[in-house]
Amino acid sequence: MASSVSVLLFGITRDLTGQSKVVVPLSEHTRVIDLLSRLHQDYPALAGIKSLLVAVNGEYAEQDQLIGYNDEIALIPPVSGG
Amino acid sequence: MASSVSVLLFGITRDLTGQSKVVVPLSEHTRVIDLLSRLHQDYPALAGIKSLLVAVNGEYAEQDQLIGYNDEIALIPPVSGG
Amino acid sequence: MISITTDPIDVAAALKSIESEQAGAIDLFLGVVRDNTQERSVNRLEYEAYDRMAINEMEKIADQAHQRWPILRYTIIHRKGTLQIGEIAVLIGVATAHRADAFEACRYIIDTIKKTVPIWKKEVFMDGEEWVNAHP
Amino acid sequence: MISITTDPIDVAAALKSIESEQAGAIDLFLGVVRDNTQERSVNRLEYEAYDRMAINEMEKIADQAHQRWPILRYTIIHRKGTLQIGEIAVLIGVATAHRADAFEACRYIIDTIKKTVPIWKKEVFMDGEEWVNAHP
Repeated sequence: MASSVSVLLFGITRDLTGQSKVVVPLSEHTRVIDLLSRLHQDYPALAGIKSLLVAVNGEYAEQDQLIGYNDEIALIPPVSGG
Repeated sequence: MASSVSVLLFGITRDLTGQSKVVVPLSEHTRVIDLLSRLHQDYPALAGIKSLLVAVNGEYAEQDQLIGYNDEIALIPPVSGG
Repeated sequence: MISITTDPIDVAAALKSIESEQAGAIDLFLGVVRDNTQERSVNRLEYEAYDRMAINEMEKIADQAHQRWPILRYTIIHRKGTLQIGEIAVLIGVATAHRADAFEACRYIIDTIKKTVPIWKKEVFMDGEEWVNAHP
Repeated sequence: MISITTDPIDVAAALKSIESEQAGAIDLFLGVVRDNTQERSVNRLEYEAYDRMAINEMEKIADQAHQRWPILRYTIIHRKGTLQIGEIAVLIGVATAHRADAFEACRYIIDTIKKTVPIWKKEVFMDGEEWVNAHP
């Protein structure tokens, strides 16, 4: 059964994609690295960012972490607070 | 010709002597160390202080510095500002 | 206390919030918008935060600081939105019994915030703008 | 700006006095009267200064700090007289472009003040009083 998950975008990722949220198709086996790969395909401009991490439910996620349908996903470009 | 100089006292030195200023006889050859020696004779209670420096005209003075009639002299017990 | 706010940061209120009768030392660090960066003149800054995660990460940092130093009270306030030159972007306040702990904990907190907390700053110049640290 | 005052220290005014458009970081250190020392309960503190020399020594410290760090603006305010628990005895404020300099200069200034500046503090307890550091 096909499903999808929303990905929150901030800062430069929002500027480069022109969107603050994008929807990515999801399977039962989608991992963080798969999501990143898909986003890079859909939005080649993301390659211009120095590094890109993924947060799942407000926590930095490992590359091999599985993504669930109800997770809150966000792209985290290099932070620059303070 | 006999002369003298006033010595300003602060903190514990003032408490131990009961005075905020004492007068010490001065010759042409009186050095900081002589002044300290004389003060210790006159006020034995000063021996109860951990260390005692002398300021001449608002600057820490060396032991062998000569003292002049017009100098502003002060005893400096261990500082504890801040 | 940790917060993210669009309002100007009130230093007096922040200080009041960390008063303690056991405190002998308070270190307050203010990150301020300065008028230039890498010799380029800055007009203003725009801060954006992933609030939920930023609060979460700042709480972790505060917990780590509490494990390393005997902190009596602390506050972390980060502003977001548009900030003009001279405005306070972040305030860290730490109250401890002795001063070395206040300095070290305060510095640890701001240094770590800059590494891990999902807040982003865009520098707006006369002739363009740039997300800080974002480009290779 | 360096001062010794019997009035309560006004943190907001001190902060205002070191504002600078080039400043990206401000570190404010407050030395506060705490309610105990070496497990003895403190009632109040009494500070006394040899004003002329204290100002002179603090100016030397500020000069040394300026030689070591790129300080934009600074302030040192030391209070004297009788201080109650929670009152600010000393405030050091340093504004710099970058934060490491603000932390380091501020800490250098307070550390050195405590070593060389002729100001004395008497701790008043329920059952006695004692000039700090004075006894062997």
